[in-house]
Amino acid sequence: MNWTTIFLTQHVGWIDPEMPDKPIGDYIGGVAHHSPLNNVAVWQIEDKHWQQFAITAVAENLRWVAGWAEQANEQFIVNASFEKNGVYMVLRTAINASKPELPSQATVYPAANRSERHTQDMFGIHFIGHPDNRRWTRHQAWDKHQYPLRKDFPVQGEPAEITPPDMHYDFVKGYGAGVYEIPVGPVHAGIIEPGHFRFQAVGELILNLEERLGYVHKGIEKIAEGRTPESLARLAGRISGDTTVGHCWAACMAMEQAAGVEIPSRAAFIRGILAERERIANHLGDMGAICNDVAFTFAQMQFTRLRELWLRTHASVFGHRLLMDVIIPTGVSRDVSEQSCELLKKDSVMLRKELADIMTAIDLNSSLEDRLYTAGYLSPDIAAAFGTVGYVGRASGQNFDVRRDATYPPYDQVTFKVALEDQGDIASRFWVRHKEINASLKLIEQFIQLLPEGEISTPWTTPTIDSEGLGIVDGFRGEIISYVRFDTDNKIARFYPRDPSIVNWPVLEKLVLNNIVPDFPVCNKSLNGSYSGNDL
Amino acid sequence: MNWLIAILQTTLFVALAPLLAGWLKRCKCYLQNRKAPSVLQPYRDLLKLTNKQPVVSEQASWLFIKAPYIIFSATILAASVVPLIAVDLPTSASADVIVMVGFFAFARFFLALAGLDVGTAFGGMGSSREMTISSLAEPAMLMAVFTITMTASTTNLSWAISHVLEQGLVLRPSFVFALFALILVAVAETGRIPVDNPTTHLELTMIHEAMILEYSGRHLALIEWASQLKLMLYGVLIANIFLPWGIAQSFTPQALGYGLLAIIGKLAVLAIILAIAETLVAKMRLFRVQEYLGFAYLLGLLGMLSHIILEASR
Amino acid sequence: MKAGIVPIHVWLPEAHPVAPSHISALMSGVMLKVALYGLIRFCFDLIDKVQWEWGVVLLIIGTVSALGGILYAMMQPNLKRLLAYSSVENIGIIFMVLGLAMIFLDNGHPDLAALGFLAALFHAFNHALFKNLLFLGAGMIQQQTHELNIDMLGGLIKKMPQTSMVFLVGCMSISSLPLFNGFVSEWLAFQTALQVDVLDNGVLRSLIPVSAAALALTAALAAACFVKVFGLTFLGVPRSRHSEKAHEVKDKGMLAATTLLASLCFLVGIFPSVIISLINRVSSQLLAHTLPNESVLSWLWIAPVSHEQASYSPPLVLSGALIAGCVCYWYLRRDPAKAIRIAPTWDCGFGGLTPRMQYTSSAFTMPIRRIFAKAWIIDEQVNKDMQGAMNQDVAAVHYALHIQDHSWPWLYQPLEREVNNLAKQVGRIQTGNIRTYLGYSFVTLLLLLWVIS
Amino acid sequence: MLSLFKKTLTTGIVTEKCKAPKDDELEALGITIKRRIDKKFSGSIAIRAVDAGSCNGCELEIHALNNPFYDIERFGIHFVASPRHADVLLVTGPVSRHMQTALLRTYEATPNPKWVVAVGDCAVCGGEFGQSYACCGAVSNVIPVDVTISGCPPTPLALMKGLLGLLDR
Repeated sequence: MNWTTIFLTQHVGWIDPEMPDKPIGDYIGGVAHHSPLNNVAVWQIEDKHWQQFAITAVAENLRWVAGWAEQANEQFIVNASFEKNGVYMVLRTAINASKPELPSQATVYPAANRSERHTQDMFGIHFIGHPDNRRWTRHQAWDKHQYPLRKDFPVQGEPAEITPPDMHYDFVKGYGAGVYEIPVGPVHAGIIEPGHFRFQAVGELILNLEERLGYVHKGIEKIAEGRTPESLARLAGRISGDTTVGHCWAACMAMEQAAGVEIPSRAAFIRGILAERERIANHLGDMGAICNDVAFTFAQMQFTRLRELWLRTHASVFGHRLLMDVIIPTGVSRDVSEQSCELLKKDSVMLRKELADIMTAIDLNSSLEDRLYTAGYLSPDIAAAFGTVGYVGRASGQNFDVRRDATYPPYDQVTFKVALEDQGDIASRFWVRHKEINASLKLIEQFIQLLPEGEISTPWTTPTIDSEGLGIVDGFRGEIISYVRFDTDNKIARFYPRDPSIVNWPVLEKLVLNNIVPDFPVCNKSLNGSYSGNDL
Repeated sequence: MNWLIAILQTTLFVALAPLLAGWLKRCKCYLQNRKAPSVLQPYRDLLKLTNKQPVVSEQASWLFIKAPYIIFSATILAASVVPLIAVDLPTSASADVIVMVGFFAFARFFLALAGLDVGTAFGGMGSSREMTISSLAEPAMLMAVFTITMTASTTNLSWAISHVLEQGLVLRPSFVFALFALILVAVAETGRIPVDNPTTHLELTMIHEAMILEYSGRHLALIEWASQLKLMLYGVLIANIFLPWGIAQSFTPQALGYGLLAIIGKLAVLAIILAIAETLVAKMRLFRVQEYLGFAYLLGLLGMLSHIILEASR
Repeated sequence: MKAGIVPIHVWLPEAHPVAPSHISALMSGVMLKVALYGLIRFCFDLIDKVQWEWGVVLLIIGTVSALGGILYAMMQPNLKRLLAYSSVENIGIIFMVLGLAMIFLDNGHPDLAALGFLAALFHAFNHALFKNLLFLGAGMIQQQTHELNIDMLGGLIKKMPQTSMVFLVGCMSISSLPLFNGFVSEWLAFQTALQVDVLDNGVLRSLIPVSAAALALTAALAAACFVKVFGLTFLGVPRSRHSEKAHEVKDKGMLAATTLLASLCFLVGIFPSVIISLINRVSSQLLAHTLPNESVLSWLWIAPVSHEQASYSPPLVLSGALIAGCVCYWYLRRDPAKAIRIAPTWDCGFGGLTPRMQYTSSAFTMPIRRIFAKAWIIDEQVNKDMQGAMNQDVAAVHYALHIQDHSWPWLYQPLEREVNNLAKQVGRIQTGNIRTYLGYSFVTLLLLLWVIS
Repeated sequence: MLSLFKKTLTTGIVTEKCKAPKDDELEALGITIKRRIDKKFSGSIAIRAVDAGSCNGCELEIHALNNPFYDIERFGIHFVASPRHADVLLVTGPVSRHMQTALLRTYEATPNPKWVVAVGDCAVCGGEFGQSYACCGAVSNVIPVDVTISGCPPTPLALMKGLLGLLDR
C-alpha cells in the first residue's frame, strides 16, 4: 500500500477520488476518450483547495516536483506533481479563463515559486498570495498583457525589431552604507550559457545573490505544439544540449505512454547505455570544470581528455558525439553490434583505470582540497525544502534516484548503488559525481551483458486525442519530468519538460551565502544548472 | 658608451619580456599534455593589439587613456634599474631597489585607478584586491630585499650583485630564506597561481584581469606588455641576485654576450620551475593570501635574523 | 599629545572635520608640527645627551601610530576624517625616523643621526605640503558638492578637472610614489633604517628592520587608501545628485593656491636638494653634524651615505619616464585610422549600469578589514527580511557596519566614566547654599594658609 | 605530487595534427566564409564566445577545442573574457529575443576590426527553433556574420577547420 492510498483515505473530503477516471476531454471540450496517465494517479480538486492541498502535502512530507498549465478553451487546466517514496501523483484543477486565479502553492513550497511565476507569465494565471509576483520568464520580448502559451497568441508573436534589454527588473535591494551591486551576465566571461546574477555585496562579502534567468527562453513549449512525435523527440533532445538523452527519453516515454506503445526490451537497454554514457561524459566535463575554476589545470586537462575519448566512442558507436537523436519514439535509431559492445566494454575498462590514476593524484592535493571542502555548503534541510534532485541533492543527503525509487526499464532488471554524500559542500558534489561515474560504469557493463536480442523499435500507433503521458527518467542532473498530451492527427497539443535545473537553481542563492565573491564561480559550477533547460 | 649599453640593456629587457611569457606558456602547455603555441605568440598578440582600434568607455576619463602609458613607462623604468646582462651601468645608479619597488607602486597605483575609472563592479573588485595583496606583498618583499642589501651594505642592485660575485659561492642561510621569500612575493605580485590565475575567464575571481577588462587595442597591449615585463623583472631579480654568475662585469662584447646567454639560460630554467609549481597547485582562496604572504614575510624576517645572528661580522 | 600619536589621537579626526577646510589644512600642516618642534627642541636641544632608549620608545610609538593611523584612515568614508587619520600616520612616520636619529646619535654615529633627522624634517615639510593640498582639495570638493562622504561622490574628474589634477598630485605624494616629494623623505627614512648594520646592539639590529618593514606596510596601505580616495571621489560615475551637478571651482585664488602646493610637491620631488640643504643647516645647529655635501647636495643626485650604498636621481628618472612614455605614445598614436572609438561601458550585455554597481568605500577596504580585523572594533550586521514558503524568500537585505577605534573603549571611555564620576562627586559639594560655600571658602583659606606656612 | 607528474608524463602530448583546411574541405563541412581575417591580424585571434540562446550543445563542443586533443591555442587562437579583448565573436544559438540586445551590445563593445562566426545550425539558420516570438532565428538577422559553421552541434574538428579557414593564409 503506497502513500497515495493512505493520503486519499485521510484527506478524502476535498479530493475527488472519482476524478482520475474522469476523462480530461471533459474539461478540454474534445471527444471524451479516457486516457489516464498510466503510471501516475491524477487527482482532480476544486481550485479553491489548491493551496490547502499543498499545506496538507507539506505536512505529509510530499516533495513538490513540477507545475504546469494548459489551456482548454474557456478553461485553464493547472497541474502540479508531487512525489513521496518514489510514487508520483498529479494534482489537477480547472479554472475559469475569464478570471484566471488560483491560490498559490508557492506560499507553502519554495520550489513552486518560479514555476508559478513562469505559468503566470505564459498563461496570465494569477496566483493569489504568491510571495513574489515579479515576472520571471517574460523579459521585454512580449507585452505585459500577452501570454505566449495561450491559444490566441501566434507562434510568431509581434516582436519589436530590437527587443529592449530587461533593465528595470526589480531586484532585491541591499540597504545600508557601503552596499553595492555586482551585475554579472547575461554574457559571461567564460564559455557558459547566458543568465544574470545580481549580488548585493560589501567588498568580497556576499549579502545576497539573486538569479535572473530567462535569457535563453526559446519558446520550446509553444513551438512544440502541433509537432509530430519524431519532431518532438528532436526538439526534446535540444532542450538542454548536455542532457539530450535524458530529455529525449523522457519525452519519448511520455509519448509512448500516451500512445500505448511498448518499446522492445533491447531498445530499453540501449537507452540505458546511452543515458549512463551521457551521465559519465557530463560528470567528466563537470569535474574538469570545477578543477578549472580553481585553476587546477592538470585535472581539467586530464578530465577533458577522458571526456573527449568518451565522446569519440559515442561518435563511432552511435553516430553522434553528444548522442543527439539516437532515441526516437518507439525505440532507438541505432543498434549496437557485437563489435560495438566490445568497444564499449573496453572503453569502460579504460576509463576506470585512468580515473583511478587521476583521482589518486587529486586526492593527495591539499591545495585543491582547501578550495573544495566546506565551500558552497548546502544543508540537507534547505536541499529538502527546495526538493533538490540529482547530484546536488544527493551530495546533501537527499537519498532519491528515479532509477531506483520509481524504476523503469531497463533499470528494473539491474541492481546498483545510488551515490550519496551528506557534507553538502563542493567537495561532496565533486565526489558524488565520481561515485556516480563508477556506478554508471557498472551499469553499462550490466546492460551490455544483459542486452537482449530483438528489434530496436516497434511500429507507432497514432494516439487518440487527449491521450496523455508523463515521462519520468533520471538525467545526469537528476529527475526529468516530461508531460505530453496529444491532439488529433498524431500532433502534440501540449509539451512540458521539467529539467532538474528548475528545482536546483534556487538553492544556488542559498549555498553561496557564507562564501566570498571569488568563490561564486566554483559554487555555480559545482551545481551546474542548465540555463536552457530552465528557460525553455 | 656606458649610457648606450644601459639603454641597450633596457631595450633588451623590454624586448625579451614577451619571449619569457611565451616560453612559460610553452612549459605549462607541455605539462598539460598539449602542444603549445609558438614562443613568439606573445609578440603576435601584442602586434595585433596595436593594430586594432581601441574602444573606450563613455564613462572613462583622461586617466583611463593615459594610464597604460604611465604603467608601461613606470615598468620600463623599474627594468632599467635591474642589471640584466651587465653590472655597473649608470641607470642602476640613478635609482636603487627601493625606487624600483616605488616604480611598481607607481604602476599599480595607476592600474588600480584605471580599474575604478569606468565605474564597474569588476574594476573596483580588481583594484581592491590588487591593492590589498600588494600592501601585504610589499613589506614581505622589502624584508627579503633588506636581508640582501644589509649583507652587501648597499641598496644599489648593481653593487649588491657585484658584492655577491666577489664573495663567491657561499651558502648563507639568510640568502636562502630571502630567496624563498622573494619567490613567494614574486608569484603574488606577478599574479601567478596560486594567488591569481592569469588565464582565468571568470570575472569574479580575477585580480589583475578584472582591472583591465575594459581595455582594448594598444592600451591593452601596453598593459599586457608591462605585466610580462614585471614577470621578467622578478625573474631577473631572483636570478641575478642569488645566482649572479655569468653577468658581464666589463663592457666587452664577449662579456656582454656571455651575460646575455647566462640570463637567458637562468630565466628559461626559472620558467620551467614556475610552470611545474603552477601545475602542482590550485589557486588559493582569496583570504588565504594573507597567510601565504605572511609566510613570505616570516621567511624574510628569518633571513634578516639569521643574517644578524649568524653572519654579521660583529 | 598635540601631535596626535596613537592611542591619544582620537581628538584629531574629531576636530579636523568640523573645522573649515583651510583651518584643518593649517591644523594638519602646521599645528601638529608645533608639537613636533617641541619634541625636537626638547630631545636634541634641551637635553644634553640623548639616550637611545628614548629613541626606541619613539620608534615604537611612531610605528604603532603610523600603522594604526593608516588602518583607521582606510576605514573612513568621510574625506576629512580620513585625511586627519592619515596625519596620525605621517606624524608616526616622523616619530619613527626621529627615534632612529636618536638611536644613531647615542651610538656614536652623528652623521647617520643627521640623515635620520633630515628624513624626519623633510617628511614633516612634505607632510605640510601635501596635507595642506589635500585638505584644501577636500574643501573645494565640499564647497562644490556639499558632500564629504566619498560614497556619495564619484565622477568628479570630469566635472572638476583642475581640482582633480591637483588632488591627484596630493594623493600620489602622500602615497609616496617616485617623482613626488613624499617618496624622497620615505626613501631617506628607509636608507636611515638600513644603516642599522653599524649598530652593535642585537635587539636594535633586529628591531629596526622590522619597523622598516612596518613602514613599508604603512606606505603600501597608504597607497591603497589613497587609491580609494581618488578612485571613489573623482573616478567612476557620480553616486549622488550633488556630485552629478558639481562643477569646477570658480575662485581663482583657491585654484592658484592648490596648484602652487601641487607644483611644490612635484618640484620638491624632483629637486629635493634645495630643501635638504635648508634642513642641513638646522641639523648642523642641533647636531653639529650634516650630511656630506657632495653626496646629497648635488642637484642631480641624492646619495645619503655614499654612492656605493644608495643613490637616487629624480631628474634622471623623470627624463627616463618622459622619454619612455612619449616614445610609445607617439609611436602608437601615429595612425589616425586607429583613433579611439567611444562605446558604452561593457556591462556583460545586461543593458545598463547604475551608480549602485560601483565599489564603495567599505567595499574597497573590506579585504583589508578582514585581514587586519584585530585593528578595529568591528560591528557588522546583516539582516534579511524573509518571506514566502518556509521563509526562504529574501525581500530585502539590511547591512550595518560600525567600526570603532580601539582607544575609545580602552582609554577614553574609562577616562570619561571616571571624569563623570568625579564630576558627580564634586557636584555633591554644590548644594547651592551660600553658607556652605562660605564654609568651603573658609576651610580652603585655612588649608592654604597651612600649606604656605 | 609524484602521481600527478607520473600521470602527466605517461599521458604524453596528445594533441593531434590539424592542417589548414582547403576550400572544398570547408564546403564538405558545411562552412561558408564571406570575409577572411586580414593578414595583419591573423597571427593571433582572440575569441569571445556568446551564447545567444543555444541549447548548450555547441558550447560543449567549443569547450572541446581547448582540450589537449584539439588544443586550438597552438594556432594562436584563444578565448578571452571581455569583448574588448576580442577579434572574433563566436555566436551560438537562434538568438533568443531576450538575448538580442546583449548580443548587439557585445558586438558594439568589440573593437574593430572584428569578425563574427555563427556556430551551429541554430545560429546559421535558426535550426530546430527557427524564428518565433522568442527567437530571432539566424544570427545574421541581428548582426553581420562572416563565417557560418553548421552542424548540430558542429564537431570540434569542424569548428577548428572553420576558424582556421577564417585566417587568410
